[in-house]
Amino acid sequence: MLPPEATAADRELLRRSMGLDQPLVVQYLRFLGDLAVGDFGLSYRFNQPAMSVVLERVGHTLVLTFTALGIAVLIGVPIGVMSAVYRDSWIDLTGKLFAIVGQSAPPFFFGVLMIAFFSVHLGWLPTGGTGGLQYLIMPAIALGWYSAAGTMRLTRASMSEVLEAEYIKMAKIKGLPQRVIIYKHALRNACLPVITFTALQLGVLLGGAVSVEAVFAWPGLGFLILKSIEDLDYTIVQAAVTLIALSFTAINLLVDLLYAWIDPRIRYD
Amino acid sequence: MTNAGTPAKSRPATDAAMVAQSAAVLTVLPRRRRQWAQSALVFVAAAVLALILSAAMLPWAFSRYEPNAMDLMATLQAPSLEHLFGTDALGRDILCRSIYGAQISIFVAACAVFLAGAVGTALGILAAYFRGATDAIIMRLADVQFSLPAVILAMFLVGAIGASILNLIIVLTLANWARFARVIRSEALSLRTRDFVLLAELAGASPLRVMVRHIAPNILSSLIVLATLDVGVIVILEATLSFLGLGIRPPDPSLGTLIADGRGYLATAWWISVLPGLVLMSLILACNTLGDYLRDRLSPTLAMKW
Amino acid sequence: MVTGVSDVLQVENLTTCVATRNGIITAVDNVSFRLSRGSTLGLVGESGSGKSMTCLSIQRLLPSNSVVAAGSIRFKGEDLLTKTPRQMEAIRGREIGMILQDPMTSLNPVFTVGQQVGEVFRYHKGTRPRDIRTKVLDVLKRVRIPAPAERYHSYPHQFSGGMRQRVSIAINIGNHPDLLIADEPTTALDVTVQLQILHLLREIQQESGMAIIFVTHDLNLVARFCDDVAVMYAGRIVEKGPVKTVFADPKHPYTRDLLSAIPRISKSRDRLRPIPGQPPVMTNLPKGCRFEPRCRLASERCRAAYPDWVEQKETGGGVACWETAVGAK
Amino acid sequence: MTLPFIDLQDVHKAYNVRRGVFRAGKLLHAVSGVSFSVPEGSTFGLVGESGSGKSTIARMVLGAEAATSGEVRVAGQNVTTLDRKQRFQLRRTLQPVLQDPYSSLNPRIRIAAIVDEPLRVHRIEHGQSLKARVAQLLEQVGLSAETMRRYPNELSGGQRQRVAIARAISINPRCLVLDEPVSALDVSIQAQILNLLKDLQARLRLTYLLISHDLAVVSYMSDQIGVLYLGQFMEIASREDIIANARHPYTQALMAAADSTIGEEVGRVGNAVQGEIPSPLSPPSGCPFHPRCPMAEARCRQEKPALRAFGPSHQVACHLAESTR
Repeated sequence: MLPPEATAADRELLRRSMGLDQPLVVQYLRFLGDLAVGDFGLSYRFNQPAMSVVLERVGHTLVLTFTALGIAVLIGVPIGVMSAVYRDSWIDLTGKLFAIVGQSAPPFFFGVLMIAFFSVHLGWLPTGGTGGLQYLIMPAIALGWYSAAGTMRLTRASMSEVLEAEYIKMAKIKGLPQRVIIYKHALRNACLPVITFTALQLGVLLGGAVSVEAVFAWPGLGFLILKSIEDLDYTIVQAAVTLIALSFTAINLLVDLLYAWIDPRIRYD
Repeated sequence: MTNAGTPAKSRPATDAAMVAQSAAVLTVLPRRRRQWAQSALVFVAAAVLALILSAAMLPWAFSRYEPNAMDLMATLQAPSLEHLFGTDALGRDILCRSIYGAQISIFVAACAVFLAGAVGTALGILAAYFRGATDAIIMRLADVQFSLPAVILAMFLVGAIGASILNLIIVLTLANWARFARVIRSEALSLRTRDFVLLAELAGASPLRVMVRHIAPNILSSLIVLATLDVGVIVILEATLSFLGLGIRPPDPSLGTLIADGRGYLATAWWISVLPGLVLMSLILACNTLGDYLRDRLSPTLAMKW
Repeated sequence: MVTGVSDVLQVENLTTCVATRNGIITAVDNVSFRLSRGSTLGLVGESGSGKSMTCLSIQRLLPSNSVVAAGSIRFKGEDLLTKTPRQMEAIRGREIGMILQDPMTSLNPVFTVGQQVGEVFRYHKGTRPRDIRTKVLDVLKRVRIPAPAERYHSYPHQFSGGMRQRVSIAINIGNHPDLLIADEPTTALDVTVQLQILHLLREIQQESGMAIIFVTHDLNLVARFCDDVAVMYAGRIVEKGPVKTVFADPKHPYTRDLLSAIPRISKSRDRLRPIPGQPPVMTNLPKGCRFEPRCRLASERCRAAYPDWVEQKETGGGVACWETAVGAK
Repeated sequence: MTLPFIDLQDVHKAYNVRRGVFRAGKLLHAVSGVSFSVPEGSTFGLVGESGSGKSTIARMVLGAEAATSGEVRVAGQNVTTLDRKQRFQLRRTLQPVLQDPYSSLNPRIRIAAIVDEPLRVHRIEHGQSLKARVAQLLEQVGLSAETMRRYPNELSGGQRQRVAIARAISINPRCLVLDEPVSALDVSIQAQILNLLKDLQARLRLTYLLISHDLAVVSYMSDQIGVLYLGQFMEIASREDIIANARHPYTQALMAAADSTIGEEVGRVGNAVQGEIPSPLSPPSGCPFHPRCPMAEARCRQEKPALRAFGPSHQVACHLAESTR
């Protein structure tokens, strides 16, 4: 942080101004005090309160993450349901292939592949940065496919288990049409674990977003954290990580409430 | 009492049953076909894994180059007989670097999965057996780890303790033990309600004996499946960290760093990034396929918990 | 055999095969029986005897690894095996009902009782939505569920085992079916509640003339609830006939030994006579009679070939055993 | 009068059931005020339907659960006040046989290891003499010594229950607690196991505490029978008294339900006992059976009837016991 030719005195002055000369315990307590107040300290690089820098960037990450989550749910759930209902059919096999490949392609490599093919070779899409929708397509797909694979597999497993349940046999005994049995009775029960899984996916997506943002230079939180680590700008890293942890815990709470609303057994004890 | 019944009907049963059984066989064929297809897939996966592992174990047998040996006369050469995977900007043979990269990736992933598995399993069994406070503490610790996405936790830790192979293994273990703890705990909890655990306790067996002799052997199959599937996840995580420059530091080759190196040359020398990436993908693909196969055979119900 | 005018159901040589990991087993092997209107047939057998598979075959609800390989199932004159899935959908829940064993799992936990009972009206007779609610309340009253109006919107987990089984009965008798299959309906219930459910089924049967197949392993219940009985062992019917004659003078050694093996409340302290040996393993059944390894009257003939079925003209029953059918009592 | 092997005095067991985070926890009374004793060498039968508390009593006798109040004495020692060492010794005198043969055996270990575990834990035998003892135990329960090397999934339900019994008697206990030992078995196999238990009792002079919902099984095996309902005794008597002279309406209903005569109208009994077992969370006032009792009067609703003697070993908890025969 100091120019190379800075003298020992300058260095000493800086240390004292940053309070680094205090014993470690005192520094830590002051740090916690600031945290409680929401003051994450100044960012060296931006010379602004760390949290405000973080909040600026979080929007981009959320857009990317929720688009990817949307892809995961819109593709993963229907294929999962179909491959459970029509077991051993072509849907089931393609679904399995889609899932296995999806979970084997790390998002960042998948991004590199797409850039090589769509941007460089075909020139259809920009290689990175932000702007219109076309900037979002590749990063979202790169991130979305990996989590769609997970969602699909879980939906298939949950649906298959529910289809074996006694109350589904009772639905058949009642002579209900096939579509009512699948989309009313089975799906309603099968979606419970899928909701919890999708919420947990948000965490995986946040992680994945970091590498995808790096590949596509997408100005999100991950990219910011990456840069801050390289520049040893710890206040940013701490602020960002705290924000992510808090938002993640909030999501978990939301899922529990949602679960209670859907599953009467919890609501009407 | 003589029986006034009518003469017995023509010989029923056995031959009719034979006809019936053959008819039944026809309807069961699609299931056979699926099983055959699955075992073919698994065979291919096992072969790919064997190839990559043997290459990683005996790199010199597969490539006569040195990973960091530069040949400034042969920079950015396309894949050729001479250099199967071509060369990078510094003339280094990419196939050789990929092999050594795979070596490190597999080594790091294996260690991390082993450590995370051991720690997670032990804590999972303890939490399930003693319940109460132990369970609450362990599960809250797991929640802490779950609340932070692995990559971000890893970045935070690497930022704090610096990047080295040992640190990477530590980071990967810390970012992954909770998955094992949670799944093993739920398996152990269902075992805990089984009668043979109560019977062992009522025979006077100590908690340690119950956990080692009765609970552990019965969660082994789930552990094997979990570990195999987890290797894929850890390899991805390691490659991602190395790609971001937070894992293996250049010049040591890791599949992640190789892909990173090639990013600048996608237009002119696509093979620098793409080929090592394909090696990475086939490694993960093989692990996932094997894991699925094991899960179907060993513990089908695991799909839900993972 | 000519179809009796009052026969609701006539099953001929029904054979169902199941593909298991260690080979294909014939779970239901050449089973034949008849059921007339308003009468109750007890299908009795131990676990693995094929009694449940017989019911699933009739309803065409077999799991994916099993199939009806031969035989015919004439329900009101038409063979169910020739019906298309859509035609079966129309029959199930309207003309044929079925009660499952475990009340805890046979109702969908996330829908209210009112919705689940109402469905059987909505998807069948095209009842107007307005009438569904009154129809549901009527049928809930009929199965004696207290305060049906309040319980209409409550969920299955708020009901006790006995009450849930009554809801299942309500679902199945809503459209006045001609045949009700009860697959061990009371096994999961307490003794006192068991008899209430059977009493309820008897009342409904007397009102509507519905025929009932009562599947159970409990011979006591068959004795007091059924008109006819068919005893199954290793996938085959070994003895059939009216409850009075079969229980008073059992012809097949298995039926005889089964009746003497049941502990009864009696002053005498004499020992029970258990049936020796282990239950049959369906993947390698003996060539001859399948009860031979555990039978006291077993002879060379029994080991050689499966005994022919001998009809008892006067009772409509029959037995498959070389020794007792022809020989001395 | 020999010292009773098992002796329970006014035992209570209540669980604190928390219903939701916000609502205060309610007390579930599984067992409320149960007293009985089992003389050495005899069989005491506990019969009751679900929610009667019979399994909870079994677990308290085995020391797997502590009583909320009252005394549980086994072989003269109060089970709840034992320290670790004494509790370990208690295990040698008392062993259980549980209901589900598929859940009682660890699927991952061989039969030999299952049967000899109590012997190993108590270090009674090891090496060759252990193997011989296991072979002898298997023969005693009617299994070939060769079964030793097999795994549980290779055996039928009846054979598995025999292995469970061999294990229970391996350390020569003086008492077996049989919790629904035959309910999960087929009828033809039940009789084999019941006779095996009778023979072992005679040969090894064992005391049995038998728990079952099936009055017929209990009456076949027991010398003394206790009829439980909602955690309390309705009637305790010798086997002969219960069969010939049952006085409590609930016992009479169980008798009628269990023993059938051909073609007898289902209604006669189906109508007798109405309604279902109330929830133990809110037990009815007065006599717990009054909501379902055909003879219930005002007194039954207000005042809980105490156990009154009707003969040397016949007690009934019913205000109208005199007029029920």
